[in-house]
Amino acid sequence: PPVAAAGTQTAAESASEARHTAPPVDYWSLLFVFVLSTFIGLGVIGRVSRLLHTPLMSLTNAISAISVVAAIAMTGADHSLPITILGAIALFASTTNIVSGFLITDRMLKMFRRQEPK
Amino acid sequence: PPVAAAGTQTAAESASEARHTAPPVDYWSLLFVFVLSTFIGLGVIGRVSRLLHTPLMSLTNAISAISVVAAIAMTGADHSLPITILGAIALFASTTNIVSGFLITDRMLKMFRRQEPK
Amino acid sequence: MNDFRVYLVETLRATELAYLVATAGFILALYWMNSPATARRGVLAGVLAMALGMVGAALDPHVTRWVWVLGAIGLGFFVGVPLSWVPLTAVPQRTALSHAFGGLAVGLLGTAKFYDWLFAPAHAKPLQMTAFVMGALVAEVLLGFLTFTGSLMAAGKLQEIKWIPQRPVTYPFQNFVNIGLLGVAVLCGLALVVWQDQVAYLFPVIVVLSLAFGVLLIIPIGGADMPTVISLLNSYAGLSAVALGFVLNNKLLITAGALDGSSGLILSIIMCRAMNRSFFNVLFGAFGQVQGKAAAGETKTVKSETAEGAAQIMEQASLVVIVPGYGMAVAQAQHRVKELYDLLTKRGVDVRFAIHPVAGRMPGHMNVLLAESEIPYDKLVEMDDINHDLPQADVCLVIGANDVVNPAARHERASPIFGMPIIDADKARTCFAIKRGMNPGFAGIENELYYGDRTYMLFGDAKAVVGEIVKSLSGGGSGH
Amino acid sequence: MNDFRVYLVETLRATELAYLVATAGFILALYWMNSPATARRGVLAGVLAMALGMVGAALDPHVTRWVWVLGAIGLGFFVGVPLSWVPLTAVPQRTALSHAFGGLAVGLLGTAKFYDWLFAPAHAKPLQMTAFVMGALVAEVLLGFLTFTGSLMAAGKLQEIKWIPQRPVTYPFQNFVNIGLLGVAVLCGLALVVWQDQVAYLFPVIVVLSLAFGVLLIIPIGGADMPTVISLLNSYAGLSAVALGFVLNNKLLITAGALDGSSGLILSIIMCRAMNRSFFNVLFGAFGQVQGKAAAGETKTVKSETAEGAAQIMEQASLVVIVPGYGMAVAQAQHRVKELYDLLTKRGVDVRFAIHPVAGRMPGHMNVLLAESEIPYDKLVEMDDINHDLPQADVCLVIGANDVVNPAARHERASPIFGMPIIDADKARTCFAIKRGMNPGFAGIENELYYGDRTYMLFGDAKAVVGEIVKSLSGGGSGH
Ligand SMILES: NC(=O)c1ccc[n+]([C@@H]2O[C@H](COP(=O)([O-])OP(=O)(O)OC[C@H]3O[C@@H](n4cnc5c(N)ncnc54)[C@H](OP(=O)(O)O)[C@@H]3O)[C@@H](O)[C@H]2O)c1
Ligand SMILES: NC(=O)c1ccc[n+]([C@@H]2O[C@H](COP(=O)([O-])OP(=O)(O)OC[C@H]3O[C@@H](n4cnc5c(N)ncnc54)[C@H](OP(=O)(O)O)[C@@H]3O)[C@@H](O)[C@H]2O)c1
Repeated sequence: PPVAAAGTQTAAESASEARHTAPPVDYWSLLFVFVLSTFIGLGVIGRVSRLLHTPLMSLTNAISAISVVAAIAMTGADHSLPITILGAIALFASTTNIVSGFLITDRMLKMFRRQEPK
Repeated sequence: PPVAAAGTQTAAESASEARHTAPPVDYWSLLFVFVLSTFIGLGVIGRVSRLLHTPLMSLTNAISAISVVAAIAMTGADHSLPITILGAIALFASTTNIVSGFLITDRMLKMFRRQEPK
Repeated sequence: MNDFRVYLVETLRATELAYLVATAGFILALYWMNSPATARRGVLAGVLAMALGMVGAALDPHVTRWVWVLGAIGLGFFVGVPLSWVPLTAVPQRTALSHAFGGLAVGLLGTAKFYDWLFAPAHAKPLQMTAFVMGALVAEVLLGFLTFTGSLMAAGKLQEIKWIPQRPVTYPFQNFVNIGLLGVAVLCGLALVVWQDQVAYLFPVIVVLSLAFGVLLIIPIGGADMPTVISLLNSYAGLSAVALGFVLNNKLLITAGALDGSSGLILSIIMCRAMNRSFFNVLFGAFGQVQGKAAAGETKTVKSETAEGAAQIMEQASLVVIVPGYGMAVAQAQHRVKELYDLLTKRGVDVRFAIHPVAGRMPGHMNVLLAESEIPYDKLVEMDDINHDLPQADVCLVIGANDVVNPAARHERASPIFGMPIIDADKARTCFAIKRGMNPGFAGIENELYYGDRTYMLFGDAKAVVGEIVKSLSGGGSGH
Repeated sequence: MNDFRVYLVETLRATELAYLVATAGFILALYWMNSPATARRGVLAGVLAMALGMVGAALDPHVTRWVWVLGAIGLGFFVGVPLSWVPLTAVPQRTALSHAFGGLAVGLLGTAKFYDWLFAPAHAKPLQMTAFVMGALVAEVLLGFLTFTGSLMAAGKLQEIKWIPQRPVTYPFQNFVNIGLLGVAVLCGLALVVWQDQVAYLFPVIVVLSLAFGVLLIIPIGGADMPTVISLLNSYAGLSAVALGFVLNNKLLITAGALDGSSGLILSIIMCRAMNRSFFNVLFGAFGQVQGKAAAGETKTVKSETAEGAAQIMEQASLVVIVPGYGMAVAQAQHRVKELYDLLTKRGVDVRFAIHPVAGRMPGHMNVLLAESEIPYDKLVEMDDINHDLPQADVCLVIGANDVVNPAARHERASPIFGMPIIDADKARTCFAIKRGMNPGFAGIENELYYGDRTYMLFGDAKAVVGEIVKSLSGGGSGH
């Protein structure tokens, strides 16, 4: 299933080209992964304690910086300078989000405590 | 990533052969799909009402007959007779499970009713 | 027609789309089981998802032998419909039998796939047999055939078929033998992964070993532990579907199988927890083997009461808690219980049902029976909630329940049910217990509840005794 | 070293494995947020998952420019750590700013990917630009840059920066202009999908249009609706990560992005529901624009009370319910409130906090502030539960809350908050309301609670007034 029809190329061309560059991608698997993760997200978030909605916002904010993995590849690989610079800015911005997002979430959560047993 | 190292063939051989027969498979996507579905299963089943554990057992019993999709392909495609027979038995067995599983689940669920408002 | 299918499948990717939607359908089906109000919608979602999956599979342009396909499906309907008419008491057996069918189907598909690959000419193999695929295929066949024979044994034990021993069968080194057998099968599998078609003769060995292993796994387990085992087999069936999905690169098999696998796992964990036992103990504990050690020393006395006497007291009560158990299922007494419920409710008595998670012989057993008799499900109260109310209850009526109301679980460390949460029937002001004699329940132990100060026995078959109570209530109080 | 990485990645598939485990980690991180007792474990899981993902990415043998990589990461730490020290009142702004960073990162990555592909020689394209990939790339860039400027605007409105108007800015045909702009961007995207590099000049057009669209989308929305908007932008950020995942065939981006997308969506739905407004109303309703229509006709009178008087009455109460609102956050009064709580509790008064889901300016705002002041979280009661208790409360102390206790929501059909569930402060035996004057709250409407028979105003800054109550309690009652 992987090789989807490319715009201006014939299927054979794009397939042989694919071997040189990147392997063909199984988009349907990716769609499955997306749909399943969305189901998980809806289920899990619906159960988050109302007490914790503010920390939840900063936690998901940190997680949304997952584009860091793409930024690392973009910055670190052998690209032309402009692209490396774009990658580095993205990497910087995502790292900032990760660091501040997790730290502030933890700072807030540390404050929640139960009634001490007397 | 798709082409995994085949036992006795070289990678090139197996890749060219794959084009003739079946396309290479992205196993990691499949593993992702598996792990994500398991998470969903654990989340969803944990929330099933205790009242309904018996119907749940017969419902999942019906769903586990999903091998029917493989049985259809096995029976319907152009195979040697023994394989077609194996496929047909599997198709028969799965259909039985689907039919009886869904019917009995519905029969049980029909019995559950709320207190009628007086 | 065929060109159209090619277009649908190869250009529009209709099969993949159908599978994606079917996956969502199965998830919703299970999600909607969270409440009786939406549960039937869940079944509908499941049916539609399954139909969509089947259509998706049939779109494959290679599928052309319609006589075989439709014939097998038709035969499946022909057998499946009557199978769904079994009485509710036979539901556990039916489920077990159905798992056997499912295991057989998966096992046969794996076998067919293997030989299809083996006998295909080298230049046109139907699938690329990587180590991963071979591993998945072996796992699939192993789990499939093991589920087949194991479920057949379980169904037999539940149906109490004569030549299948109910009690656990044990022999020396049993666990060694079982593990050894499994080990050999796994080694054969590894050999196939490494040497592929050079050791193809090992494949039938694996099939035979898994069939044998399924039987040997079940015989040391007592008949009453079968519900837990069935759930576990459900989990195996799901995992084998997952493995088949890996072999065929079919994502619907993976998702539906994984949903199934986790469902079986969670249900068996719930059961084990409610019995305060471990998986290990259920699978290898040979529970229910030792018997009769209960009948020890001193003779205690029980008080008994007549149905009329019990009826009088219940009539005056303001809160009556009914604890149903396996005996109610055996006696098929649920309809009489519903009459009792109606009569008492009409007299203004508050009647509630205390449902223990493992009362009866399968999870949710009592709920289904009481729902069958049309008792509203909001009157069925879970153990933890009803235990709050029991000290205020005037009467607790135990109908064929035993282990789930045994106070030994609270304090007797030596008891096999020690630590299992129970329904506090002994805390009610008066307790009536209906059973036929003084036989122990599933766990094979005595129940001190019956000897309590405030307990009165109503000896007899549950259906008969409840019927008498109903008669004296409707006779005596008709002018009420 | 590099050979080793090749071995790890290509033979052992270490990256894929790391991504799979990281996915599980993110799911667990969110799952553990279901209770404050496990929430910090959730953060740990999230940190580990993120670290694993980064290591997995760095394993890629193509990654060799360590100076750039480590430099950017180091700079990120350098800026990120201080950003986490912001005061809790500034958390909404920080979150918005962070979304802007995230949007920027995704947008830049998409741009880089596009030009990398465009300028590569035809025989060595870094990715196979199918229609699907191009579509995903366009969606990614659009969502990313839109999130960037939109979040910047939102952060500005929340921070009340002078040159960003707080009130909604509207002009004729605003929605037409916005939709038109978006339409043009989408058309450009479609053209790119069809004609690929032949129309590469359309790419910068899309970038500019999305940047503009982000601004235009936010200016008609009032400052106080920003929390809902931020949540929605979070959802967009997640979706853009998903799109990037489709472009790069990276499953970790897809799973984490989808978790994020659904989280943002659910939080904004919760907020909309608690305000009884629709998405559409929030996004296009220009809420908070019309103002002052509240000050109508007849003059009603309010009664006011001194802090000492209030202290005396509270001292004698057996149940005091405190309703905190946005004013408590503005005044930073939470530590004084904790002192009040301690003093009253020591005197045997039962003190509970009534938490409205949209009290303050972000979901869970009050919980965080009260937790900061070390009030145990089991004293924070959700709206539905506390409304049961309020008729039995001797005193209800409203601290800087307004809309969330406005009875107009219950009966005044014309009111903008009609239908929003509220806390029944007017049902307590006595109600004290602390605020600085008679200004309306976020919804810009009058509150009849203040004119009620049993309501007494305590005018002044929340921190000061609560401080006075604390003083008179600890002074007057020290010999207690
Ligand atoms: N529900 C599950 O999922 C599940 C799964 C596995 C194991 N189990 C086990 O099954 C047990 C269930 O407990 P339980 O209290 O429901 O049942 P039980 O402990 O097995 O006791 C049933 C009682 O009903 C009586 N009885 C049998 N037939 C009767 C009839 N026709 N009329 C009246 N009484 C009759 C029997 O006494 P007489 O013979 O004296 O009448 C017996 O003592 C637990 O130990 C549980 O761990 C349950
Ligand atoms: N939480 C969320 O997620 C969220 C999101 C979007 C919108 N909203 C909206 O925000 C509103 C929240 O309601 P709310 O009752 O918490 O707040 P509110 O209705 O905005 O009222 C706050 C009140 O506090 C008073 N105040 C301000 N500063 C003060 C100070 N220093 N000392 C004492 N009092 C002070 C103000 O009156 P004075 O000026 O007279 O003192 C004002 O009436 C709702 O309408 C909700 O829909 C919330």
